Amino acid sequence: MMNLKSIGNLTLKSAAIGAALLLATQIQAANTLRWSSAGDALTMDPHAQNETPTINMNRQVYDTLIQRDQNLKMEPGLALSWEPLSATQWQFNLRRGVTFHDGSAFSAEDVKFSIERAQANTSDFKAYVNTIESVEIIDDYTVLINTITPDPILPSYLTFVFMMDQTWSLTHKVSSPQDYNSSEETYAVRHANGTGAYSLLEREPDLKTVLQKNPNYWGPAAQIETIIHTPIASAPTRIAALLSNELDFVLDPPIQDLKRLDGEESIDVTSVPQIRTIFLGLDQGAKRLRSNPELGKNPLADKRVRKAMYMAIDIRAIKQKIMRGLAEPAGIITAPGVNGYNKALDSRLPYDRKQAKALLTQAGYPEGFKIRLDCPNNRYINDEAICQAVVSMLSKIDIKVSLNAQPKSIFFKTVGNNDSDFYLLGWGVATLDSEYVFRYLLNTRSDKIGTWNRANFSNAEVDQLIAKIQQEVDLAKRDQMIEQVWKITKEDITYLPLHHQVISWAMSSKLSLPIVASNEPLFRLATYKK
Amino acid sequence: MSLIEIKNLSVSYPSRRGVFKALQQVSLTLQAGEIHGLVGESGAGKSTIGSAIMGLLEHPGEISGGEIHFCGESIGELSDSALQQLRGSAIGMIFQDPLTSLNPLMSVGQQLIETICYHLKLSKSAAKERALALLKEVDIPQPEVRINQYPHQFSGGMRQRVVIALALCSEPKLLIADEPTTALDVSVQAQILELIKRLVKKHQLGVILVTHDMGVIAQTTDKVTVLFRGKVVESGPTQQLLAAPEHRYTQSLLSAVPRSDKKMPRFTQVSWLDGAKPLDKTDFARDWQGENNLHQSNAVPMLEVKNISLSFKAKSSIFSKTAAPTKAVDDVSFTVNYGEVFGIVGESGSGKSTIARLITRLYNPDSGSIHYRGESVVGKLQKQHLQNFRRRCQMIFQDPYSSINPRMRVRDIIAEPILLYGLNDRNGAYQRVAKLLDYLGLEQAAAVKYPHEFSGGQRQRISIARALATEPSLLICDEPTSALDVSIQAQILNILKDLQSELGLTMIFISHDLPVIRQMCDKVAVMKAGKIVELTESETLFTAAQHSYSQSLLKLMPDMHR
Amino acid sequence: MEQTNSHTPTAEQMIAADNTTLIKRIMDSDIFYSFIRSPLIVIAAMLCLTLIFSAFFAPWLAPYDPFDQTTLSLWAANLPPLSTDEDGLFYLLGTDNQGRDILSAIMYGMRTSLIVGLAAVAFALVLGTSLGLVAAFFGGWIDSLLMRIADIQLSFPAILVALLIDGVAKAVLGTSQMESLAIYVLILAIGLSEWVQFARAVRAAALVEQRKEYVQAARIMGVPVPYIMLRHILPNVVSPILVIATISIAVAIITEATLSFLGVGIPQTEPSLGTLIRVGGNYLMSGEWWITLFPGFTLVLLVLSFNLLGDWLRDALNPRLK
Amino acid sequence: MGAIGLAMYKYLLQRLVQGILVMLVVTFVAFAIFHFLGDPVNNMVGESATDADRQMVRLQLGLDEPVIVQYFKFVGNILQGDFGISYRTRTSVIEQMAVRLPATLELSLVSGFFSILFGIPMGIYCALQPKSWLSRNFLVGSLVGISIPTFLSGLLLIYLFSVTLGWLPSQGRGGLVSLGWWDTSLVTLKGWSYIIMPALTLCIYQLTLITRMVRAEMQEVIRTDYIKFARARGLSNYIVQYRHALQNSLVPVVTIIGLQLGTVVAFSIITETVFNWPGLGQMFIQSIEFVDIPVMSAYLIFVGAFFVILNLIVDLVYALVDPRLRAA
Repeated sequence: MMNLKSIGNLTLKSAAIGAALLLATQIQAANTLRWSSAGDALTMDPHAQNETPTINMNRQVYDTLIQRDQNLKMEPGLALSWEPLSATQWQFNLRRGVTFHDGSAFSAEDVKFSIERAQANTSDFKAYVNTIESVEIIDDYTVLINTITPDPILPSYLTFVFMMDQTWSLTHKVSSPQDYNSSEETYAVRHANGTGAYSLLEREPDLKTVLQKNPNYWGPAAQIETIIHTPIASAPTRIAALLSNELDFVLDPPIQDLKRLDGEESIDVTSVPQIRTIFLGLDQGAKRLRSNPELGKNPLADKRVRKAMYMAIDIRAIKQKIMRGLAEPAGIITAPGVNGYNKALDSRLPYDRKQAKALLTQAGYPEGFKIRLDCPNNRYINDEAICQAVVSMLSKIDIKVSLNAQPKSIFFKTVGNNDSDFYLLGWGVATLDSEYVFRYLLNTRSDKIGTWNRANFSNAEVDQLIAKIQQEVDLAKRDQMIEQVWKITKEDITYLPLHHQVISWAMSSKLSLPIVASNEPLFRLATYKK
Repeated sequence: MSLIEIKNLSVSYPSRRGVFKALQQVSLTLQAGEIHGLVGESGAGKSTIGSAIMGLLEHPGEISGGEIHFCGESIGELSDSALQQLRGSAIGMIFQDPLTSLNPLMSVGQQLIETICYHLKLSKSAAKERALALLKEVDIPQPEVRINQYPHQFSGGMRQRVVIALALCSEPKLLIADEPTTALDVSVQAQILELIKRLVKKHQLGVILVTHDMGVIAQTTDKVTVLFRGKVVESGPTQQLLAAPEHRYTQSLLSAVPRSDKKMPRFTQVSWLDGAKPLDKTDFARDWQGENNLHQSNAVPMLEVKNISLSFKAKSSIFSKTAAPTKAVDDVSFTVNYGEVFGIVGESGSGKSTIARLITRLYNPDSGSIHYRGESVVGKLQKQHLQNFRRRCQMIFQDPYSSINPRMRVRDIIAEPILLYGLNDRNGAYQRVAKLLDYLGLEQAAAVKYPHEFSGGQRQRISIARALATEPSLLICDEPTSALDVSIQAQILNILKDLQSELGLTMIFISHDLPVIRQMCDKVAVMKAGKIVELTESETLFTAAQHSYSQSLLKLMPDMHR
Repeated sequence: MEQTNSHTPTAEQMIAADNTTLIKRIMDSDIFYSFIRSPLIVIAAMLCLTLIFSAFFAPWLAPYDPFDQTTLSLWAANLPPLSTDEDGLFYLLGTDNQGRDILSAIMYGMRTSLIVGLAAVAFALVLGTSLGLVAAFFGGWIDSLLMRIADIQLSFPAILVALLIDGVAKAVLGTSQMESLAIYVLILAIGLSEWVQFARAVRAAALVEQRKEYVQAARIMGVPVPYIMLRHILPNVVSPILVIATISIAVAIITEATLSFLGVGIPQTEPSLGTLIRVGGNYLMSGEWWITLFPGFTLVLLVLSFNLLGDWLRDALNPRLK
Repeated sequence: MGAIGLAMYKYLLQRLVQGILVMLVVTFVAFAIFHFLGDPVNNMVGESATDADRQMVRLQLGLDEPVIVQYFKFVGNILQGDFGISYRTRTSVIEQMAVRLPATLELSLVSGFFSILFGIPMGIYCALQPKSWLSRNFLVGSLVGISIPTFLSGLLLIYLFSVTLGWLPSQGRGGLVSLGWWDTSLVTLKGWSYIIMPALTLCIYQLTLITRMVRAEMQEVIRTDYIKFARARGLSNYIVQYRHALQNSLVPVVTIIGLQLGTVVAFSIITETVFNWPGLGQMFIQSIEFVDIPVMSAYLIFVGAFFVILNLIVDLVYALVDPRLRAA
């Protein structure tokens, strides 16, 4: 009897434990946002990786001096106000009474420390702060930033420079970003101490990141207690999890699934044009094609060939069939919302296969030629499918394209090593200013500038204009020069623009979360509908 | 009432190629305390009778007619479970191979106790006592220790005793012994047969003893039934039947058994059995292009083996504790003269086959020398010399089923050595194959067939043809007939005798079978544990053996003529 | 010496075919009898032959050439089965996201899958069989070494080995060469992960054969070692090789599909079944099920038919199960 | 049971030495990959890094040192349990593996358990009733099972049970209860709801294998003399089949099951990817995609070590079960 009873007790107990666990998860669910995307943040060190998922996660925990609202307008962050004192000096007035998650106060010391940390050799954000000469502390809540050369877009760059706590960093020996040579992981990789609306509660790289509401946040308090992020690499699995109510929000639903998701009562889909343009790069500077050296020359150096390729692309079909309508055909390689974008510039050459063929014949390639197209397969929306379509379209004017689609890590290596004749690339504009496009994609390539100009385009006039743009503080004059650069390169057909990417978010219909064109969710603005 | 009575039993195995009748209208009776021998050649159906009684016919075999009465009860009418009760409790059975008859994962005691408990419903301790008593009864020394051991710790003979003990667990009335001693050496065989005889007397057991060995029949059984192709040929009291066989088959079968009491010039042919053309005498000499040993000078012996030894090191086997080398051949010397048949006799493991493999260079001796016509044939040799030796020294193996490549046509098997030594081109070789087939009584059509289309005896002839193809002067026969039925054995031995007498072919004849040795050999070496214990003229050995081991072998040899 | 009188008439009869009466022999053999008696196996064999036939004659049988980029129209993409596009072209099984006819893509894809599968198995067979024979014949340290390598290889299953080789090849060859060599790398990778099966089976069978007296007879004659291995031992160990080969083809096709699914296999421009399934898998949740399910179903049928045949062969060629 | 013989110690020692040799080779392969496989630098620096940045990272990683120095460092580090830092997430690889290990082991064990639970009875049944309708179905059914690639069956299961029916969670690992550093999903019903689909998908291959193996072994054993003899002794079918035949068939089966469990771990690569199961296989796939070499080589070494350990256990079990090995 005793035995039976004790067994009974045991089952009761375990049932109780089970119930408690179930209950716990349900309570958790009520004020929890479970979301997923294909990849996880690589690190919680805010200066170690300049990469979207990493910045996304860090932005919930860390703040910047200047931040962007849901419409990408700059607004005061940890700095209440800022103004240029001269062409090379900016003053920042800091917010008072802000504390880090560990309770210590935020002050000018931390600003100086953080900017210098971002300038460190091991930082991945050097490029954003390399115009800064020094940071001067005036008092606890005022700093001066001196730049080497005039830098009109410094505020834009500063929206990416996260503020860390100097004391915390020194205590945990993370005064500079991760050193590659050390064989131990640094404290900041899994731990964070920011001033953001959420604090980091739990972090298992690639598995799970749990954020908890920061009760002492300086801004309007966040509504949702807990944010749980689980990366799910496989898109169908991610969607299945959303459909079976295991997730509340998916950052990157595949566009072919949007129609179905939208049709579900419990799921909402929102879309917004992203600040990212997808285009094809053509190396016009090479002597001969790497993928077809037998040809003996580089057909891409001939503008007629570039134009022919441009006109052979049926962008409407790509938009309808591959992008399911969620893309805006592009005429220049920057998107609406970026300073310097101009609707008039953003017009395409017509799709005309006959004329394309004629141009190709004129250029001396009536039989076409062979070339390889390098393409990422996990970077942009339907990137590989777009490339396949391009291959097929170009084949109709007898350009025989072989497709080399690879994961982004390998793809970027290929293009970065200047090993590609023809590639698909997307360029987002972090600073929302055309200069960001020019300095990476259009300036003649050198170690410092034009680093992603793998078209090997070189135009002295453009280079001069870019140099001026970078220092011109008179915005009207500057905008004029920007337009000129766009006109020259558009005329040259340096790149073949395809479309401006449109991003879509899928979320539980109970959740309200404003979509942001930068594809960075701001969870502090999320609420559950009552 | 007789213990078992079989009336007109027929067993058939239906297959897609028609029904194979394993037994046709077989009748026999057995009384308690009687040993009834079933004898016949392979395919005679003698084992099928045992299986039929036990109800253990292999699929798809079925009893197609007749009745079996056990103690007056018809077995055919019993249910499966009743039959199962009958097995073990009233009928016991032992099989040919003691090595595979015991479950390797259970100790001997566990197997005994399990069976005893199952049939006699005894308590565990009582069952253990009975198990010990049984082990004692079958003469297992130290039963208290042995009972906890596993089968692999027993020798072959000991295992067969355990098997018998297991069969006796529930005091059966009938014991079916299917070739119980075939896998054992002569000395062990005698002991096991003795044990069975003793048990029969003590327990008034009825025993059906299935065997192919006339010697065993003669020495053990009270009655005997001779079977041929599923039919009873003749049946009667053993003494009477052996002394005066009535049926022609029995007569020829008996005459084919090698005699141990005197040397005969030739064996009586039982050729009507094999379907081959009659082989009275073959004229080998007419077309023999090889050397004829009859005309050789005898200055040097054909083969001189001096002090050879060979040890096998247990090769880093996971089972061996220490790698103590076992001496397979230990300081052996002998000479073989031209035209002589040199016999080597011994029990299994005595090293006799190893000697054949040493001479044919499959093994290299650790020490000692072997000279063929005065020239060493050990170690590295000149290519020419080596090829000559290989050509002149050929071997015939024991197992006709594995000694020729089943994937090659007969003509290619026989032609292979001819082509290998470049004695002829392909056409010439095939012509020679045709002649050899003719000599050995095989049809010409055999040339394009594959080995599986031939019987064991025919395969052994193919094997001989291959050995003769290169016109050897020394033929080594390693148990050439021990896998064959007596009638076939007689044919093959006749062929070998003819070869020898007509060509004066020198032979080394290895066998465990003393009567065969007596019929075949001029000189004999008796081997035990790697050593030659006695080397003498064949006739001398059988009339006046000197060594005690030779004497005991001779004494234990089952013999129907004694 | 132990005697193993394993007399195997079925296998012998099958292999030992006399040229003149080959068909008669086959018709008369036990294995053919067993074949004709099991309807499932007959169906599997017919299915297998049909699939292989339609794969290898895809250029003549397929309604469209899915690899001909010039005829591909993006406007015909994502059509469901039994639809007709703007140009009036009919698609029995629908089209994929590039406007390729699914039926034609399956036929061509199956060809790629089969080529990879067969070539990988051929490679594994030659490598495994020769190593198995060498290990069995020479024994000693050669045997130990080879079997130890086999052990290590076994601890890394096919997928893992293939992933590694693919990764290494990618690094060594560079991306540009990798594309044209992808299929060879894949064959090498899958083949390398399958050879152990052959080596072990051949070694085991050869060890048994080698103890048989016909091999001793050949050695006494002084037949050269390679000749003994090839002429005497090899033909006698064909049955296990045959069985393993059949099953290995199934495994190789699945491995190729899995690798392609993981994105390290055949490039998407000339897709294998695995690639088709991978690409189509992205459209499963959106309701365009035909893009992934038809190739998936074909793959299952193809693999299943090989598995059924191999499984049946294993039993039919096993002398002990007669 | 009898005393463990010297022979067995020797046998086990021999296996141990072999295991160490295997590990040496595996380590070497892992190092070779580490050293020769591509240039990790490009994967570590961002899209906008300069060539100078790249060179600096190279120096920091020690990739400019001689190969032999790098190899010694590599082995030395492994012996201290240091598998380095992931190139990608820059977290300690060993910690990353420790977190994921329970997931993979539980998945493998549950799947192994399923395959044994169903495989052995099915195998026995198929061997004893070769002609029955059910055993034919078992055999053909299991062939169908292994003919469906895991990634396809996984997707279809998700579609059916999670999306359409909503019975089971589609991905991940939930209902976890922490037992020290080991988070288990096996003690709650919820945990089981997460593991059941991946485990079933994973077990199909092993299930088929075990069924077939048990069947084949059993069919062979049933033909042996000692089974015939056991029948001739009148022992009941039950005793003959389940005590004598099964026991003898299972000895070789145990060996292969043990080794198969090793391959289950590696097979889980695909299952984990499809079900987003947070295990080592998923980690490995990610590391391949990103050429994250420390993770790749650590995983290799893990699989090798797991296999070697399993092998040793199997050898031990084998030695204990088989009296021919056990006896002195």
